[in-house]
Amino acid sequence: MSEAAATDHATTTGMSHNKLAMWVFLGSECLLFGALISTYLVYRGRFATGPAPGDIFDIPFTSVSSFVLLMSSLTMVLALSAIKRGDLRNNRIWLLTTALLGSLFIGGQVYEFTTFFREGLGYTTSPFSSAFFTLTGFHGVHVSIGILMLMSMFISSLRGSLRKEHSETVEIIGLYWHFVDIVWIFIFSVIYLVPSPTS
Amino acid sequence: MTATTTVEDVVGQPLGVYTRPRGGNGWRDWITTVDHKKIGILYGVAALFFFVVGGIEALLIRLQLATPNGTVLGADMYNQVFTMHGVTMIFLAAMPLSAAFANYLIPLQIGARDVALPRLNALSFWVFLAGGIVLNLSWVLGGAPDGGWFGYAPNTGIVFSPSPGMDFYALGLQMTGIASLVSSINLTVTILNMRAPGMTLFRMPVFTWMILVTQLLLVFAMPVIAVALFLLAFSRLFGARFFDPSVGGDALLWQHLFWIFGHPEVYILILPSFGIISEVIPTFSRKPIFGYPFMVFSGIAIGFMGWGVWAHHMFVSGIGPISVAAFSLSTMFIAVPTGVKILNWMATMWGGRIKFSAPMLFAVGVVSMFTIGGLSGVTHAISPADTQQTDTYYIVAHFHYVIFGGIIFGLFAGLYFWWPKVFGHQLSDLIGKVNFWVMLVGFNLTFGPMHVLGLQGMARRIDSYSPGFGFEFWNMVSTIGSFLIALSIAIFVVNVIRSAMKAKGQPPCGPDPWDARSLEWLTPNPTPVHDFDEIPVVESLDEFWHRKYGTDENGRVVRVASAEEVCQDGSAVGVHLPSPSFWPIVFAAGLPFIALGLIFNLWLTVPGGLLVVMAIYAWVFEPVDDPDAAHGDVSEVADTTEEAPVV
Amino acid sequence: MIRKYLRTRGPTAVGLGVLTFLTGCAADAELDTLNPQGPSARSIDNLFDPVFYVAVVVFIFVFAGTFIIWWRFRDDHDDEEFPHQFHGDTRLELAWTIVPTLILVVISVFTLITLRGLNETEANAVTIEVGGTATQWEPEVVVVGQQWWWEFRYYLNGLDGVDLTDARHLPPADIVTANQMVIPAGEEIELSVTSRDVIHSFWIPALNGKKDAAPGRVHPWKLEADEPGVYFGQCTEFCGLSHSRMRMQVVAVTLDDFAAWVAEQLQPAAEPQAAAAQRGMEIYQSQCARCHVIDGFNDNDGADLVANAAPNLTHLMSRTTYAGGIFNMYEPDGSLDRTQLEAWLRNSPAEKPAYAEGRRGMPAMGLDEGQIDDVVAYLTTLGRAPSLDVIAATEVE
Amino acid sequence: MSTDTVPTDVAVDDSNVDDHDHPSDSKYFQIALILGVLTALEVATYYVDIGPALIPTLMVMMVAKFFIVAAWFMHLRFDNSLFTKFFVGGLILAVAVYVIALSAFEFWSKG
Ligand code: HEA
Ligand code: HEA
Ligand code: HEC
Ligand code: CUA
Ligand SMILES: [Cu+2]
Repeated sequence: MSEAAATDHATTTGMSHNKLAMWVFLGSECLLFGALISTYLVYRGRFATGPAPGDIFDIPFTSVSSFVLLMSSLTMVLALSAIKRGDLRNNRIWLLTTALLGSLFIGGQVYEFTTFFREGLGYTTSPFSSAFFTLTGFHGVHVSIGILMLMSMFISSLRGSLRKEHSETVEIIGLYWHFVDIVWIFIFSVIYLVPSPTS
Repeated sequence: MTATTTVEDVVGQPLGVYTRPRGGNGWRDWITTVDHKKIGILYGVAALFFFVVGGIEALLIRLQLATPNGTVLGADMYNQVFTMHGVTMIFLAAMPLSAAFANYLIPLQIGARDVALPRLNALSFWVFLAGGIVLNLSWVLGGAPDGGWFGYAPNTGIVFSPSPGMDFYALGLQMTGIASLVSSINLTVTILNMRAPGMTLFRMPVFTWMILVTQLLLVFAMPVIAVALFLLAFSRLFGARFFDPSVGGDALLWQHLFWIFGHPEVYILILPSFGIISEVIPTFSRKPIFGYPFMVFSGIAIGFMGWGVWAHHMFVSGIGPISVAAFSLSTMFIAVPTGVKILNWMATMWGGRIKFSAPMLFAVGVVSMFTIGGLSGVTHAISPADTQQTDTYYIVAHFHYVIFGGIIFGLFAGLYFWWPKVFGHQLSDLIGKVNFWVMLVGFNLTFGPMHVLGLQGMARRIDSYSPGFGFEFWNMVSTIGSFLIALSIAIFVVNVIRSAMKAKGQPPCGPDPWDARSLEWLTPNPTPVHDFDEIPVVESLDEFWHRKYGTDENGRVVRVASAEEVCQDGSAVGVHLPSPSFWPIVFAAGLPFIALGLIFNLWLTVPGGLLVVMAIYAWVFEPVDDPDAAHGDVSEVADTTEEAPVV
Repeated sequence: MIRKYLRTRGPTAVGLGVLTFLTGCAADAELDTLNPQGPSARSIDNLFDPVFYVAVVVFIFVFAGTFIIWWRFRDDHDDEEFPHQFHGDTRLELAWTIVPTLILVVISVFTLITLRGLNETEANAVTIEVGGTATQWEPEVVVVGQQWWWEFRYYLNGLDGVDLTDARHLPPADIVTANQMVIPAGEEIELSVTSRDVIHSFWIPALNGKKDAAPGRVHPWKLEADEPGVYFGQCTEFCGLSHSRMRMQVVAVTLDDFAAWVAEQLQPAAEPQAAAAQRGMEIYQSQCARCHVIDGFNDNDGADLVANAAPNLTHLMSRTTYAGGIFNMYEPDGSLDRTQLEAWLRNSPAEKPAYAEGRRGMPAMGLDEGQIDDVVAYLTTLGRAPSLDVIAATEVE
Repeated sequence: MSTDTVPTDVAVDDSNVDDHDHPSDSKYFQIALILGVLTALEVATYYVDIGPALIPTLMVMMVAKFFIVAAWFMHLRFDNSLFTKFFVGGLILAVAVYVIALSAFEFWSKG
């Protein structure tokens, strides 16, 4: 994908193809998560005989994991700032920290899912449960893909093939990472903090 | 996709499996190509193939309905056939045929050598093809989808559609959707970022503009259908309760999601065709397009308004009178920008010296036939009347007039127009004219009567009707018409074969067969691999034309240069081009395994997943260029060394 | 019919009209959407007709333009002559932006007016006799779609407090019938449309537009017939295998006839007398009662079907069509169409495609010929046949 | 009118702005601090009953966080405005479309 950047010289707008492509992609992702969130909003009160969202959400716990994800945005931007300075060591540290914070978040999500499951909320319990797991699951998959990309960069960096010239790669993956964080900001407020129906 | 942006600098390391394929020739060249022209041709061939498949399904529909209580297909088979007809025509024929034109022409029209992300471009095609294959595999693997092309829940759920057909629908369309999304991002970036020096946005040909609007619609519409299809797939495969009314699932959720995508989709289908005829009409009228900025802005307006009207497909679905009223009005006013286009095309022709060659005939066909469909669209938009019309053949008439009259005619105009550009020889104009007239007559005979049938109350998606409702005559007429359409397609095929045989051994046709206007004609016919010998510097709209003609002191048009003088001769050597790659097709090959695995046996997802992961990693580590490839002799004849444009 | 086409479509339709006439096809087009027989359908038609005219005018404009262009500006010479080059004209552009906008504004106003009318209901009441006492009843019918037939439920005490949200478990109704809805002519009938499985659409073109019947949702709609008569309909939302064979009729009768019909429908089924019919009743008991209901005989809730319901047979013989309105119960002379009914009982999926093994539609019951005769004998005791007029008017092909 | 010379174009600046005036790391820490405080305030609404002001307050804080991340961490503040157009375009489109769809569901009346 970095192909054209190498074969071409400057671009019409002065922005690299890849970065522009990422932004267009993120615009598109807004519609994807919008649809998932709308689905959830339609179904938050349709929990049939299963647990209602208000019964099972654990706000303190989710607050912590939300905070973790939020801070991973900070470490991500620090990684970028480091590689831009040519500070490869710090870049590596921050990349790894970001991936770890992301993993912590995913771990929290896995824990949350299993707790919910034990409390009787399976994927097929009700429209609410299906919508909830689908939405948060999609987000989780996005985070996981982000972690994979961060780790790939980390390994490249160890092998010495992620250098100052490649700061744009870090930046683009960072954009993706921040976007996923933004989506969670939305989810956290609208789905967890806005009081949910109880049974 | 972002994973791919990482390491690009393994160049110089031992390459092993990552060695990129050489240009080569034969089939190897086709499956590894990243050349936008070849990919365009691949799209075109696949789309025409699927068009014939969808057409044969249409003929089966028409045979079944030719007489009351038809017995050609059983009820079950009929439902599969009409569903697959709609799905095939929309997703596997009309969209990719537009993509074919976009891929081939966009870089040429904006003065670029390729699209922004060539390997992703190849990926789009192969993933699309894999999706089309998956969809059609359903015929032999347990039954095709049978829920209609818009697949309303809960009829598509596992209870009411127990055959795997709707799984194929959900997963196959998901794949074509991914392909469209990737290619739309790619083309958006290409158009914004790769214009030749001087090619400002308002010097771009109308076709390029319409493709840009289309790509933006795709960028924002595809994720919506993706979510809808995920919900459907998860419901069917994993038992999710999205559409199960017994626990509170709402049948309207699917409808909203589908049509939020579905209405922009119809403009995704029509705008490329509008773009094509906006190139053809000025060329053959020997006049510039009338009201270029209005053409551009009306296209943008259509794209924009297309987002606020989706519920006109749901006037009777129970969305409540206020929503109905709002969507009714918003829908009507789409007629305004569309009308601007129609009238501007007419004004372009007005006062021209029009040559009615085959492409022009098809283009004029669009102007008139699309109008009929558009006007019946307005009669649906008045929601009270739509409660009588919806789900009758009156709707079927509407959308075939806009689709066949608007899209298929437009795409044929494009095929005839750009054929010499792509293949270096023209199609016979005479056969082309016969093709047009047979198609025009057949088309009106097929779909005209459907207006009457619909108003007489014939419901759509019925596998048979009883005698006595007065449907017999017009159905027979319609069936006869559909075979005339088939004849016209056969004439086209004959034309293609005959012209190719005639052209064999002949030198290519001249550089400028139509006295055309836009930049793609600056390159010789057929287009050389490297497109432009030298990236042109653009000074005006209709750049190519302005290089050929000037005005004398009386303001009359005079030729200042012959086409041969203006056109490049394609002789540049050593132009640096992106190398081909195996990985797009490998990636795409993994997806059908995953799809089939989800439907039949999860183990199958393992090889599929491995292929995909392997392709991604190989892709990332693949060197930018094969260091051994023969571009060492770069004579720097005409690389893109000029500074990129600062508009 | 033809005249209607010619009158409303004007000269442009003459060609079509003549052709239609020549073939005599539209002679009995019972589903015609341009032949309104009630106020709602008429208000729709009154909106559609002028808009259609506008469309025809725009069409003629574009077509005439295209033709003139072809006539005047065609020039196949391959010379270097160029016409005057002009790039546009802002005034013209504005004109053809504003004129269509104005036309559409006018159309919108009428659309909104019509829409409001269609969503208004009036309070009206008819007098019927329930249990020997005259009662006022605001005509309301609950319309329930399921694969692939329609049920009509009449709650004579009104719908207040009747919970319709779960169509698979509806509260008992006073009258339950299938495929033919009987209504008083000249009265507005309020409908509550819902479904027991997938989405269907209820549509009687002569009386009003359609309304989807969606599971889990109750959609309000209304009907009114000017005159007594029979009005045909067809399910119009694709609902699976036998969607095309899911039809219905509205039988509008005078107020008196309606009251009589109600009184009759309220009667439970009587014990059959003849021996064959009694044997049939036993077969019914053992084979059919798990799905069907006959008031006064069995009243189970819930057939062994996805939809949880099969047609109520209490007054089967008072209906002239059955199985989604595709078969005639009677010959034109008023005698029972025994062959068809026997075929239905012998192997219904062969008569009308269904997924009986998927618990959708009536299964083949595996009765022998003797049993079939007995069952027919029993069924013919259920309800009274309507008049020959009705039989003739409701006949389907 | 001649259309050949319409000069407007969305993409005017080619300079890669983000190479020079980029915020320093300490700035990033400050921003993260603000984000953290906002999150804490959000979570506080779970414990403190603020009545009908709850949902508006939450939304305001959410939007603030959203834009802070987009503007600073994703550099939209400093980058080419075309990026902002795509992103905000997608965002506005998504919000508009889905709000309309949800209202068509009579979602708001059900509360
Ligand atoms: C290429 C695809 C395409 C295009 C361009 C359109 C264009 C339009 N469509 Fe169509 N439509 C479909 C494809 C398309 N449609 C399909 C596939 C379906 C059915 C899906 C299914 O159910 O399977 C459908 C269904 C459909 C419905 C739902 C019907 C129903 O199911 O009940 C409606 C309702 O409003 C509608 C309206 C319109 C309108 C108002 C336009 C307008 O954009 C048309 C505007 C154009 C003109 C009006 C003509 C030119 C204008 C002038 C000359 C100016 C003067 C005009 C006036 C003053 C009126 N369409
Ligand atoms: C791009 C879109 C597109 C196109 C081009 C067409 C083209 C045609 N459609 Fe299409 N149609 C749809 C999109 C399209 N349709 C959709 C979306 C639906 C709704 C589905 C649903 O309800 O779910 C539909 C539904 C639909 C119905 C209604 C079915 C029903 O409701 O029960 C009918 C009925 O007549 C019909 C007929 C036709 C016909 C006769 C053609 C013809 O124009 C086809 C002509 C093409 C050929 C005939 C090609 C074959 C050519 C040859 C055989 C030549 C020989 C070849 C060689 C020598 C190689 N279509
Ligand atoms: C498993 C359920 C089931 C059983 C058992 C069953 N039926 Fe049915 N029956 C149906 C359904 C469902 C229909 C509606 C079919 C349609 O219209 O598509 C129906 C329709 C009918 C009709 C037409 C009614 C109308 O007004 O449309 C008759 C008559 C009938 N059944 C008689 C019988 C008899 C007699 C038996 C027993 C010998 C029987 N049925 C057993 C489910 C059943
Ligand atoms: Cu019921 Cu179609
Ligand atoms: Cu639409």
